[in-house]
Amino acid sequence: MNEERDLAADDVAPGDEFEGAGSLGAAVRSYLVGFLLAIVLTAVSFYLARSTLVWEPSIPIALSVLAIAQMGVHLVFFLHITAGPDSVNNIMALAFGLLIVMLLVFGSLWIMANLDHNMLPMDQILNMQR
Amino acid sequence: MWGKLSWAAIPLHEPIAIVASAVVLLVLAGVVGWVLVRGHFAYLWKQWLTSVDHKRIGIMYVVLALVMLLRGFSDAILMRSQQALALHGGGYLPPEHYDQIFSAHGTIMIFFVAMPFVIGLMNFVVPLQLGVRDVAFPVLNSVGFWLTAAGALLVNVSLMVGEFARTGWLAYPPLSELTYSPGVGVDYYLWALQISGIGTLIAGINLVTTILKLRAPGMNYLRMPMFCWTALASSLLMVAAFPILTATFAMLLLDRYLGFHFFTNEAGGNVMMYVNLIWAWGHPEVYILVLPAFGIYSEVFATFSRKALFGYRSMVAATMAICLVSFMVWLHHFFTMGAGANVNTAFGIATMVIAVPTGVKIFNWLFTMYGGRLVFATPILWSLAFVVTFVIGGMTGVLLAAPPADFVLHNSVFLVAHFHNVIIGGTLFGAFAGYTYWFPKAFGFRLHDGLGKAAFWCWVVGFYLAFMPLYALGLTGMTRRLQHYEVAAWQPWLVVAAVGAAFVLAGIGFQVAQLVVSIRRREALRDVSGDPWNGRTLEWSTASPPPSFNFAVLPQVQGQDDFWRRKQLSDAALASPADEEYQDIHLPRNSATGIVCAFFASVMGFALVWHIWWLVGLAFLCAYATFVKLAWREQQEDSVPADLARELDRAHRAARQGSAA
Amino acid sequence: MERRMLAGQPGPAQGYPCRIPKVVLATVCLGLAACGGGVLAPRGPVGHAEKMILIDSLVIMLAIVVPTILATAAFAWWYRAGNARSRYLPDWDYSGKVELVVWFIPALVIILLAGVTWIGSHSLDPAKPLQGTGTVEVQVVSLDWKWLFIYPQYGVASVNELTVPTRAPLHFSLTSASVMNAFFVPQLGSMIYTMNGMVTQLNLEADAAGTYEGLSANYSGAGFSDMHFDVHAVSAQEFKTWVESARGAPRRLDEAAYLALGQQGTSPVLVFGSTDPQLFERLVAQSLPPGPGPAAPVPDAKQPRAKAP
Amino acid sequence: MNAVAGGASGALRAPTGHGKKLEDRRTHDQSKRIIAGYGFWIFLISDIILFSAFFATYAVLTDSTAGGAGGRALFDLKSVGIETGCLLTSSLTCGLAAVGSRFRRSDLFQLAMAATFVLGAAFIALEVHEFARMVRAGNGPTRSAFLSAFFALIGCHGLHVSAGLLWLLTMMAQVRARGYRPEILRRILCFSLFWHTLDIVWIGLFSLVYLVGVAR
Repeated sequence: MNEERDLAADDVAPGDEFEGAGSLGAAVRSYLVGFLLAIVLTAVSFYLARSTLVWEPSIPIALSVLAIAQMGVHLVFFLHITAGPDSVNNIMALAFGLLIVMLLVFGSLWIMANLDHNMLPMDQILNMQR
Repeated sequence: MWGKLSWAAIPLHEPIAIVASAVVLLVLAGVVGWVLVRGHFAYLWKQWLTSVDHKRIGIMYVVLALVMLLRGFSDAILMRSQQALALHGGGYLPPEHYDQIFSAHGTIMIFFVAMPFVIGLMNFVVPLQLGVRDVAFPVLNSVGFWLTAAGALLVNVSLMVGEFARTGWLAYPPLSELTYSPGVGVDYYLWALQISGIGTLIAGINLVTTILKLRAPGMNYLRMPMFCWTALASSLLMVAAFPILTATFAMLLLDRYLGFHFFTNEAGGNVMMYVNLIWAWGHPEVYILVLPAFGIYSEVFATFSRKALFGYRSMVAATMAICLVSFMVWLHHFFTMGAGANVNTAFGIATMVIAVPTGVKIFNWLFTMYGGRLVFATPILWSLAFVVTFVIGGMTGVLLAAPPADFVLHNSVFLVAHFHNVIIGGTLFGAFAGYTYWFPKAFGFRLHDGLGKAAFWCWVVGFYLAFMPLYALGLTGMTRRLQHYEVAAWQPWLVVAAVGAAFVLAGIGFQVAQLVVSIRRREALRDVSGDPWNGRTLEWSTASPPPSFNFAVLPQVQGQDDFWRRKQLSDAALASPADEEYQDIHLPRNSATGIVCAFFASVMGFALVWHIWWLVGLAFLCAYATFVKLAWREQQEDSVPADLARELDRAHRAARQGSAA
Repeated sequence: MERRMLAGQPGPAQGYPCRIPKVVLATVCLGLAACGGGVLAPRGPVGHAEKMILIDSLVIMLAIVVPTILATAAFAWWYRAGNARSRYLPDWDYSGKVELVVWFIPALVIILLAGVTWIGSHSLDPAKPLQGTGTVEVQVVSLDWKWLFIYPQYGVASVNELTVPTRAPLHFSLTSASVMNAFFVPQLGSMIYTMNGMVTQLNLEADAAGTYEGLSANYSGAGFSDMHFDVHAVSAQEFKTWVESARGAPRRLDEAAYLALGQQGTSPVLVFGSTDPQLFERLVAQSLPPGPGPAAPVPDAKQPRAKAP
Repeated sequence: MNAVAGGASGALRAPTGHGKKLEDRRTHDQSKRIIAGYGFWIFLISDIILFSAFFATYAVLTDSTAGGAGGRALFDLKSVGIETGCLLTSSLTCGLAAVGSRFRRSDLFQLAMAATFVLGAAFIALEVHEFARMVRAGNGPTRSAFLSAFFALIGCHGLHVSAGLLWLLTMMAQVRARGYRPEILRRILCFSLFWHTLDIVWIGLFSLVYLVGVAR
């Protein structure tokens, strides 16, 4: 492994912002942009949930995508996580965490749905009586 | 005022429990009395109990593990003797008591023996191997240790006040729900593990941060010793898996305390979700335990073969592969719950896939020996026994990973034999190897070799005698956790297993003797070089026991096995640094936060078990106040002057030169 | 064991009393079979298949495990420090060839085993019906701490004893009145969990007459050790006779009888001549209460009865 | 040995690696800040996994209403909308507080922290009010597995926010009493990470629990 990259990765703590935002005004502005984006995304989500604009069965998907987008906004503008080389370690940790979250949530849903599916349905129990 | 607690909670009518409690209390009183009378308390408090030195905390973890090993093993003796006698309802333990014993045995051995043992070794060794002065969060490290100890304390209090769970070590509902377990046993279990679980999480976070963020200059990832890699993988798993356990237990607690319906038989509760979640934690847990042991074997094989570890990069890849895949296999613990063939197959095959990197590791250890110069000290004996034992355990594990085979072997004593095969043969042998290997580093003298070998042979023989019969019994259909049975043909096998347990007892006896004898003859066993095994990694480059700051000057790492490499070069490579390179060293100041917080956590756990609500609130407030007080502390660090560091360092270097000559 | 002898079971049971078998694997297998019962003495197609898979997998793995163990011993001995004839290669820590082989050997073994597992899991899925006609339905209920078997086709039921015809597919629908258990007849094959509010399924078949041991394989509380039962596999004719005689039994399995059975405790073998046909369905739908557990506080000092004032 | 080949082989002249240079460039406090931030980041990831376990349980148990009401009948989107507004705005004010501490502007810091506290407390008050309404209507957590999972999931978030409020007050007091010391700045960094993460978790909750629950 390249020594330089390896140790350069230590440069930034998560949540810290070292480039740009050199002045108070610039720092505040970045938070305001993030806030506006978040408000817009939230409003769209709330609107979609009760609207008929989107094909109904796809609403949960649309809401999930909007949620992911908004989480991204928060990560970038509030937590200052970037794809830059200075936060490789932060991103790696986050990716590991997300992988576990996905495994746990989708794994559980898959397993539990399959178990439910394999249980004997009530109508078959009724059939046995005959 | 005192909730559910009353004098009836003390098991006066149960001779075994009351005698055991009395013995424990007497020993405890004896130790405390000795400390007070001899005036050791101030030393103990200042140097150990409030210490935030990772080495001292590591040692205290191992002490906790060894003490709890005695407790957990006495449970094992009771179980093996009960089963040896229990044909047609024989035996001496009633089901209520026997059921508590096997539940306590599993809980203690996993959470309070295996976990503290490996965490203790990692705590002690990892910063030394990385060439740094401390872990990332020294005070939190102490908090983590003491919370683990608080959990252990609660489990043992249940022996004397109330009862322990009678549900098995994973407390499957609905048996563990209030309807079927109305006593306090399950509550002891849950609160003890919640408290120690927080401790484990802290330890995991601390180690991950230490390894990723604090390394000696030049110590890049692919120069880290193998043990650091496995410690990283294991700690990552702790961070990822323990929150799942916390959430699962929180749900069961809500069911029991507030009438929620997660896993009850009423109102739509679903027990299968508990089983699913507990194993989503439970399987990674197995690798949390065994990965550090793999790291220890890697160090031991390389050191005692006088050779670099074979296939280092393969080993790293295998370690990280195991770390990830271990999170994708948990369903194999409940193939027989009724999932369909596709799900069963997917998880069965994912499980078998883990055998590939594990197999690679085994072969790499073999080739590490190839072309070596093997010195048969005790650590490598444990490692050789591990290879033989673990491949057998791995084989039976792959058998159990095939759903059609699991359908007839699940929950049988075949399964019991399998996991003891991998946990004793894998984790415990590794922990013993590490204990013997790093003991001289920790205390400056070696453990007695002859007694160590005697202990080793007793353990190995005892292990095979105790568990091979269980494989056979499992194939005849004997299921686990039986308090008595009617099949006469089982009894001879169970008697053999009990004899095996007696051998293990002898092994433990030799270990105790080894410790006592070694301490008494410590001058004869003294190692002044700091490098008694001709080691390869940085921990052997400093004095034994290492000074509080580990390294007077941080090593400049230029390759793998840096210390070995320097030893091969020349005397100049080992020469002491120039005067100006020694600088003042800042070390975190000791803090009582850990032990005080853990005290209040124990009180809170006890109060929760017995529904003493005012005490719960009070203990919580006190714990919080302790933390705020820590935050308000004026002086965070103590400093070691450069002169002192230089003096100590030069003295050690001179001693090493002297012992080499 | 005596009970097993009663049914005039042919073959292996006569090897009893069991000698302690020799260390050799084959002898161990034979010895275990001779001990009667068990997974290695199957008496049905499911059990046979599972035993085959078990032994196949074991042999496949032994082919690599045994050489590994021997190599460990050999390397350790040959490269001991005192052996002047062995070569010392302190810097030999990498070989591309060896690495490749080292990854390939376990991978190939696992691919082979994974294939066996894939096919085996699908063909031996406990929920998959077996070939054949005249399937006998059995509804199984685990209670604290006894087993209830209901034969919906015949309107009879029994406790702690299961009678089935040989050479006919058996379809079990299983549930629990209280805590989890696992229904397991080692000589017939697969086990499966029983859980309250769920119905798991299991398909088995007995191909030889005899009496086999059945048990609960999932710990369920104080009376767990007593949750074993006899499975009588009898000819079709004898099964008919048994059903007729069962119908003559005076007991009726209705709600009251079920609630009585649900109390914690063990039970002798019982036969019910008639049943409430809705019973199993109501139990599964949870319109019957689950087993009460230790509802009446056991006079046990460890469970505090009253609050201290 | 591979790593040696890659590095400066052999020579043992004093510090060559970039590590030493970086060590010099970064001050003691800067590197401590990075370490503390990273450790807390790892903790937050473990916390997210904790939430995901509760969430998985909720997702599995959504239909286990035991004959009782489901999400569509129970969730009040107006109240959820206001709660969301509070928490979102508090994320902004928390960010402003971090900026205030960075530029040593105590007025900004204290004001923004106070605003964060008020918004967070309003969020908790609304949530408690919602819970009380549901419990009064007979839809408490003991009604069904679905409601158990719902209360546990949302309640777990609420507990986190409450703990955050306690922490927030402690930080305000510390800054007042001690000023911007490095260790206090580290704690402010961790606190703001914590607060923003709770907001991210809430995004998941209002989208996947409330909105999807109503849309289903």
